[in-house]
Amino acid sequence: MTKVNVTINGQPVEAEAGMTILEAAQLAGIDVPTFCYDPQLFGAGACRICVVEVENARNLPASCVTPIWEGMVINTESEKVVQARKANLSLLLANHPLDCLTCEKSGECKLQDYCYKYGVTESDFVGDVKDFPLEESNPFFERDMNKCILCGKCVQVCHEINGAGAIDYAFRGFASTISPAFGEPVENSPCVFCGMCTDICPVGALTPKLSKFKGRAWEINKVKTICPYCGTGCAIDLHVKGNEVVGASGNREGLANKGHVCVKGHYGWDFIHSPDRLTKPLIKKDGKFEEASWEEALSLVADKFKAAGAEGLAGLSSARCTNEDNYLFQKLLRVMGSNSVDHCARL
Amino acid sequence: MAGLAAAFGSGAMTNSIDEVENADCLLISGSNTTEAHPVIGYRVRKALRNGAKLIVIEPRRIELADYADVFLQIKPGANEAIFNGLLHVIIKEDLYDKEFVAERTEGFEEVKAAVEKYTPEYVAEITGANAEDIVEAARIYAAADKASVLYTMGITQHSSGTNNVLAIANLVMATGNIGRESTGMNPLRGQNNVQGACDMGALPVVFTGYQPVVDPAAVEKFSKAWGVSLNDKPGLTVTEIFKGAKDGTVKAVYIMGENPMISDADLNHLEESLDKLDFLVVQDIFLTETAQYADVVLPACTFAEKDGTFVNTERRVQMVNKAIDSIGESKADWEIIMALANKLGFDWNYGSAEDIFKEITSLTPSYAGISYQRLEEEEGIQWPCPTEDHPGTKFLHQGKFSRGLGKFHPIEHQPPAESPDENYPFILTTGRNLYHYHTASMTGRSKSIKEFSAEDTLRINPEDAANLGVSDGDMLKVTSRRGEIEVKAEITDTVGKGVVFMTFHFSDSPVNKLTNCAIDPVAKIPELKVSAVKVEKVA
Amino acid sequence: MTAKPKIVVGLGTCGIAAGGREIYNAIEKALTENNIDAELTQTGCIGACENEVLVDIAKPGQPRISYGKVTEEKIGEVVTNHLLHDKIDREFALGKIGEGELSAEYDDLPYFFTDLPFYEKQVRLCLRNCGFINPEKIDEYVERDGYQALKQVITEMKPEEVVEVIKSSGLRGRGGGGFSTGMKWQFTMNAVGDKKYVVCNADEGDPGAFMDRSILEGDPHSVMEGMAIAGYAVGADEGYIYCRAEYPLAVNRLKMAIEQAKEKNFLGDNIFGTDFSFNLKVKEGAGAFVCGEETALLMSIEGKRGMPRPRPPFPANEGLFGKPTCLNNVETFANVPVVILDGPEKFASIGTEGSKGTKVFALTGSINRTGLAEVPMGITLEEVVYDVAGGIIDDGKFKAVQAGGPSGGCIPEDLLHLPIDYDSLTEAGAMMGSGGLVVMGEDTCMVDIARYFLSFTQIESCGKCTPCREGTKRMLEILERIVAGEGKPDDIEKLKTLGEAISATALCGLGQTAPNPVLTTLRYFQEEYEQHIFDKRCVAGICVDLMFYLIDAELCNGCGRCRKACPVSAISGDKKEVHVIDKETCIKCGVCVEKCKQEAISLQS
Amino acid sequence: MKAENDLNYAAIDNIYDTWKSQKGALIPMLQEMQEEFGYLPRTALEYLAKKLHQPISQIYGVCTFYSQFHLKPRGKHIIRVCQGTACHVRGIAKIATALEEELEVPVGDTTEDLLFTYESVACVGCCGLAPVMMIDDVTYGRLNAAAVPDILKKYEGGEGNDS
Repeated sequence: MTKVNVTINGQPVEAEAGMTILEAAQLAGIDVPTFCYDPQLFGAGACRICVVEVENARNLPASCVTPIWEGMVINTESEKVVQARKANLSLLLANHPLDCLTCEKSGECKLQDYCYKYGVTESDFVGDVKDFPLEESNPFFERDMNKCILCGKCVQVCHEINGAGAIDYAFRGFASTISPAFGEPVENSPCVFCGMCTDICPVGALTPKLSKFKGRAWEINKVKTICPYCGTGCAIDLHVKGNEVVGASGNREGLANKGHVCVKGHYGWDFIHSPDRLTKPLIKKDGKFEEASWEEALSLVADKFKAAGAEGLAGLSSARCTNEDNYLFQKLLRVMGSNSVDHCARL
Repeated sequence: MAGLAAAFGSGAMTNSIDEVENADCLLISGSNTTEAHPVIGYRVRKALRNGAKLIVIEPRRIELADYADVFLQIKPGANEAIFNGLLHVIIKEDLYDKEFVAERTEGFEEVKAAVEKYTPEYVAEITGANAEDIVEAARIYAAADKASVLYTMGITQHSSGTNNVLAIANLVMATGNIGRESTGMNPLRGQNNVQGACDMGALPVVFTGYQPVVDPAAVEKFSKAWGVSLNDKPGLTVTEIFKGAKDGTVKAVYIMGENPMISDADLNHLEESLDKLDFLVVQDIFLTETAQYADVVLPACTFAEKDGTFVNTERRVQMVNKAIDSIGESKADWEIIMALANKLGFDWNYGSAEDIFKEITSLTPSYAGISYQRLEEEEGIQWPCPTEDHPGTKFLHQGKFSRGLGKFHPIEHQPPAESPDENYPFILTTGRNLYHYHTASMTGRSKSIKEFSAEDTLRINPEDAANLGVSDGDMLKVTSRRGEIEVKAEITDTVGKGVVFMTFHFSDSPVNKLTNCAIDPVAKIPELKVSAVKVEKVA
Repeated sequence: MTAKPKIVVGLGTCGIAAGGREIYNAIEKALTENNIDAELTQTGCIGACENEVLVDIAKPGQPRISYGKVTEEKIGEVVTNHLLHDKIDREFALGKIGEGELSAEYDDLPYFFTDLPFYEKQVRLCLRNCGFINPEKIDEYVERDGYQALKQVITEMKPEEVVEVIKSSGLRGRGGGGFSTGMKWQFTMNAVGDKKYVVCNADEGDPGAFMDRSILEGDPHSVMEGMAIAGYAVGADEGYIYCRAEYPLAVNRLKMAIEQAKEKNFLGDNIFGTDFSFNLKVKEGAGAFVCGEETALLMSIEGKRGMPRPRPPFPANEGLFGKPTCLNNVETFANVPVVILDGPEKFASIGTEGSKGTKVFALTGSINRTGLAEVPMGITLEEVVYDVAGGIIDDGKFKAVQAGGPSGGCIPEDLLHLPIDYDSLTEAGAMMGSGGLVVMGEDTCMVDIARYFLSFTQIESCGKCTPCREGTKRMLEILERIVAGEGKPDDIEKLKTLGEAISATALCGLGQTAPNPVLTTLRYFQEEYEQHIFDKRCVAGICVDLMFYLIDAELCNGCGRCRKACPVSAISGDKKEVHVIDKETCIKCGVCVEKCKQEAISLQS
Repeated sequence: MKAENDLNYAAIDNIYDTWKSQKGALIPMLQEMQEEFGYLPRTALEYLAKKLHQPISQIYGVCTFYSQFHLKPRGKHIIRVCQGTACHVRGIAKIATALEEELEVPVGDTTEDLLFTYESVACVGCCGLAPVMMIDDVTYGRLNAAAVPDILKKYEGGEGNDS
C-alpha cells in the first residue's frame, strides 16, 4: 500500500493512497461531520456538510468523496468551512420541523448534534416548507418525509444492500422527496421491512414504531448479540432500557451480516416481554397446569427420569438454544446412559 | 448433512456468506433465499447486480426466479432427476473438469454411466421443466469459473433427500466447483443454532464435533472426561423416539425448546405418541402447542437473557450476550439442565456459560482453538479452528476433501413416497414466509409482525382455482390421508398447475397435520415437501 | 449538365418558425406555375435571425443574392423577378455573396459577409458551412472538404499525434468550463479500459443560447467528424450525441446524417479501409437542464435520473457505463476538423494568449441585430454589442450584458472594454458559458434579471445536494420579496453569504455557478437592490409591485372605458371628467392601459 | 384515451424489443411509450419494470425527474410557452395570461376536453423571434396577446397545423 502524506489541521498524517480526505481525517482521529456518508455505500457527496478547506483549491470539496494527494494541506474547521457548514445547517433547519421535544431521534440526531456543535440556534431563512402527510400505515416504522434531509442513504441501502429497491428519489429540486413508486405507502411497494433504512437515517424521518416513546437515546444501552431466528447468524444490538428490551438494530461488526438485518431480526424482539412468557415451573395435575416451585418441579422430573431408565429415556435438544445449552443437554442424556438425543435439524 | 458427509466427508456449508456476492454463477434450488434467509438473499441480489448468472430450480416461482437466467420450474420431488439431467448435458457436451475429476475424486465413471439415460427430454418428462432450459442451465453452470450452489430444505425434506444432496455433489465435483472461494455446496441452515446443536452432539450418533458414539476412542475420551461409562450404541432419532413412544419402549421424553406439535410431519400421528408417554417434560419460553401435552413445564429464558454461543450456517461461532435479567423465575436452559443433573445425583458446577464452553473446546478438536475472548475480539470464528493461533476456516475442502477423495455416488430418480391420484389430486409443498419464523412462537408474539402477517393462505394456481370454482379469500378444506385443515385461498401463478403451497408457521392452520412422515432412509428426514392432498371449498 | 439556378431557403428552427416551410412551398409553386427549371434546396441557419426567413437565389455565373424577411405573399414575385427578369427586389435583398456578373444597377448592393456590419467582424470556422450546405445532403459537406480531416487522421497519424495537434492548437472546451480539449483527450487516451466512449454534449439548455442547435441543424457532419477523430485519438469505437429533445430538427438531421455517413463508410467498421471503426448513436434528452452537466448527462444516457456525481473520478477515467469517456460539446467537436485541416498553428494564430480560435455567440436581448455570430477570441464586448449587434434598439442606453446564461453574470458598461476570453470573463464574475449574450438596456431591472435566472436554476436543480436544492430556493424567495417591495435590510447580506456558500460547496457546476447572476448584479448594481429594499423603487420600471398606474390628466378624456374595465373598481371619475386610480385598491393588472385609447395611463415608479 | 386496463401491451413489448440490446435505454423506451400512449400509464410502467427487472421506484424516479414525462393523460395538442430570457424581456407574460384566459386552465394542466395541455418550457431556442410559443411541433413567434385566440382556433376544428 502506497503511503501518502497530508497535513490535516496542522497535523501531519500518513494515510494510504486512494483514501478520501474523510478517511484520512478519521485515521488521524479528527471528527468531520457527515450526513450522507456511509462506508458501506457508494459515495454520493450529496449533503455537503463534510466540506473542508484544501489549500489552493477553488471550492470547498466534500471530504467524503475527494481523494487525498501527496502534500495536500487540509483544514477541517477553518472559518470558511464553519461558515459553509452553518449555512448548510441553517438551510436544512429552515425546512425541518423543530419538534425535537418529542422526536424519537432526539439525542442521536445528526442534525441536532451539528446544530449544537456549530451553534445554529435557528434558521436564517423563512419560506416554503415541505408538507407531506405522516406515513404511519405500516406496523413497522413511521415515515415523516418532512424531517427528511434527502441524504439518500435509505435509497442506497434499499438498492445497494437490500436490493428490494422499494424507494427512490422522486421529483427534483426543492420538490424532491424519497418515495415508493407513484407515491404509494411503503406497504404497497416491494419493501420487505428490513428497516435498515431506519437504522441508517441520520434524522427522525424514519423511526421504528415499536420503540416509540420507549426511551431516549441516552437512556438506552445497546447490547450486542446474535439474532435468534434463521441460521444466517446476524449480529444485532438489543436496545435496553432498565430491564426492558425496547428496540433492535443491525450491528456493523458482525462478520456474517455486516449490520444488515431482516424484518424478523429488526422487529421480532418484543416476544421477549410477551405476557405469555412462562415465569414459573408448571406441573400438570388432573389435566390442568399448576404453578410449582423449581424444587418441586425438578424433583418430579428427576424421579420420573430415573423411573424411565436409560432405555426408556429420550430427549429433544434444540436448534434454538446455545451451544452450551445443547452440550449440557446431550451430556445429561448420555451420562444417564441414553444416546437417544436428537433435535430438529431436519425441519 | 448425511449426503454431504458421504460425498466430501464433512456436512456443513462449504463456503462463507461473504463469498456469495463474488460468485459468477449461483444455482439455487429448494431455497426461497430472499424469504427464508433474507440477509443472504441480499448478497444473492448483490451478486446478480455484479453480473452473476442465476439458475433457479424450484417448484414455485419464487422471487429470485424472476431474476434468473434460467428458471426450471419442477414438480416437487423431482430434484435428483434434474441434477442428473444437468450432469448428463455437461458430460455429453464435454464441459466437465477432467483434471479435477481425475485428481480429486473417485467413482466418476459409475456416475457417468448412471446419468447416461437422463437426457434433457427424459428429465423434462419427469420434472416438468423445459428440455432446452435444462441444456441452457447446464451450460451456464459449467461455463462459470466460480459457481456456488445454495440449497435448503427443498432438497432435503424428501424421502430421497440424501440422494438429492448426492446428486448435487456429483454436479459440483464434476465441474470442480468446490474447494475454492465463491464456489461450493452450501446448505443454508434454517435455524439460528442448528449448526451448533449438531456440532454439540445433539444427535443420536455423535458426540461433539461429530465424534461417533460407536468409536471406542471417542467413547473412552468422553467417558473419562465425564466420569461415567458411556453407552456406545447409537440412540434413536426424533422419528424413532416418537415411534418408540407409541409402542411403549420410550417412556419419558425431555423436550427443550422445540415445538414438534407444529413443525413435525403428520401431527395426528405425533399426538398419539405424546399421549402414550409416561412422562413428558417441556422446557420452553412459552406454553407451546407441544408444552400443552407436558406433565411438567420448565420456564426457560430467551436469548436476550443469557450468555452463550450460536453457530451460524457458515460454521461461524459467535457470542450471544445477556441483555436483561431473566423474566420471572425463568432460567437459562443450561442452568435448568445443571440443576436437574444435580437433582439426579451428579455434581455439576458450571459457574457460567463460559465454563461450559471451555469443557466443549477441550473435548472437540474442531473447536479447540476457540475461546470467548477470541470470539469477542475476532467477531466470531469459523470452525475448524484446531489451535489458538488458527484463524478459522473460511471455506472447506481446499486442496483436499475431508474424506480424502471426493466420492461420486450414482443416483437414480425415485418418485416421492406419495404421488397425486384421483382422491388426492394435488401435491402440497410447504415452506416459510419472510415475516414468520418456524412455528411462530416468537414472531407470532411480536406485535408488528403479527399485525402485518396474521394468517396463512393456500397458494393455488389460477387454472386449478377456476376448476374448483374458488376465488381469492375463499375458505378451503385441505385433506390428506393423515388429516385435514381449513385455510383461505390465495390464487397465484407462482405455483404450477397441480401444486399447492402453504407455510408451517400458523397453529390456526397446522399444515403438518397433512404432511407425510415417510422418511429418508439415511438422514431420517421426513418428506415434508411432498404430500398428496385434496382441496375443497368450504360451503 | 447545364447549370441551373439555385434557390436556397434557410430552414433552421428559426427559419421554420418564421414561416420558412410556407415560403419554400410558395417558391415551389411559383417555379411550377412559371415553368422555371431551378434547383430548390434548403440550408441551416446562417446566423442572421433577425432577417428570417432568408432565401438565397443564385443564377449560374452571377453572385448569390440573399433576401431577408421575405413574405409568403411576395416571395413568388421575388423569385420570378430574379430568375426571369434579373430584377432584384430591393425591399428584401440583404446583400450578395460571391463574385459574378451582375447588372451595374446593383453595384451598390453590399457584400453579405464583408460589407454587412453584422458579419464584418466575424470569423467563421465553426459555422463555415452553416447557411451554405444542405445539411441533409452529405455530398455537399464532402464537397467542402468534409471528412478529409478524418481521412488524414486515421490514415496518416498516430493517436498520440492527433492529441498533440489538438493540444498545440490551444483549443479549449466551448461548453463552459474551458478545459483544454487536448488534455482531456490525452487523459482519455491514457486511461485503461476495455471499452471507451466519445460523448457529445448537445444538451444546450441555457435560455438565450442556440449556437449548438444551429450547428447541428446546419452542419451536423462537422460535429460527427470531430467525434470520429476524437474516437480515433482516444481509442473509442462508440459515440453518443446527447441532444435535447426540444431540438427535434437537430435530432432528425443528425440521425439522417449518421445514416448517410454510414453509407459512405465515414462511420461504421473499417473506416477508409483502416482498422478504425466508429459508430454513433443519438440520445434524446428528456427535459432536464442539469443534464448539460457532464456527469448528469452520462447518468441520463445510462437511463437514470440526471443527478450529477462527484468528480473525481472524471469521465476521462470513469465515464459512461464506468468506462473512460471523452466528453466535449458540439462547438468543440465542430472545431476539430478545422484544426486538423488548417493546422494547429493557423488555429492558434486567432485569439488571445490563453484563448484560441473563435467563439460563437447567440446575441439576443435589446439589440438591433439578434442572431448567431462567430467572432475571434479577444474581440471586446463593446465590439460585439455595438458593431456586430448594432447597439441597443431605439438608440437606448446600454446597461449590462449577461454572459454565460444562468451560470454566468451581468457585466456592466464600464467593463465593456473586456476582451472576450475565458479568463477575463471569469474574472468579471461571469463566464464564457456556452455563449449566450443577452444585452440589456436601461429598461431592464437587474434585480428582476437576477430573480429570473435564479428561478430558472432553482426549477432545474436536481435536488441532490443541500446547498443547491435548499439554497437556491431561499435565494429566490429573498429576491422575490425584494422585487415585491418586501425586501428586508439584511437581505443583501444574506444573499451574499448564501450565494458564496452555495458557490463554494455545491456538488456540481450548475449549483456552484447558480448564484453568479445574483452575485454579479450585487457586485455591479448593488444600488438597484438598495433602491428596491429601502426606497421601494424600481428605476427600470419593471417590478410591478413597486410601481403604480397613473392617469395623465392632460390626456384623459373621461371616456370611462378604464373605469368599466377595472376588475377591482379602483378607478373613479365622472363622465367626461379626468379619472383617477386609487393606488391602494389597484391590483396593477394593466387592463386599463390596454383599454385606454388616449394612451393616458402609464406605469410610474 | 384508452382505459388503463386495456393497454396495448404488445406495443410495450415492441418498444422493449427495439431497445433491449442497448444498455441503459430506459429513457428512449419511456419516450416511445409516451409517444404511444400520450402519457405514461402506471400499468404500462409496471409492466415495463417487470420486463427490465428494474425497481419500479427507480423508473418512477426517472419519470418524475424529467419534465418531458407525464404520468397523467395529456391533451391532443401541447402548448408550450417559452420562458427564455428574450421572451421574458419581450413580454411573454401577457401571452401566458391570454392563454390562461382562453384555455381556462393554469400552466401544467390539460383542458377538460383533452384538446390542449398548457405548459411552459425553458427556452425553445428561437430568441430572435421572441416572444414565442409552440403548439405541438409548430413554433409561433413575434407573438402578441391579441393573436392568441386565432391561433388556438386553428386547432379547435380538429385539423391542427402539421407543418
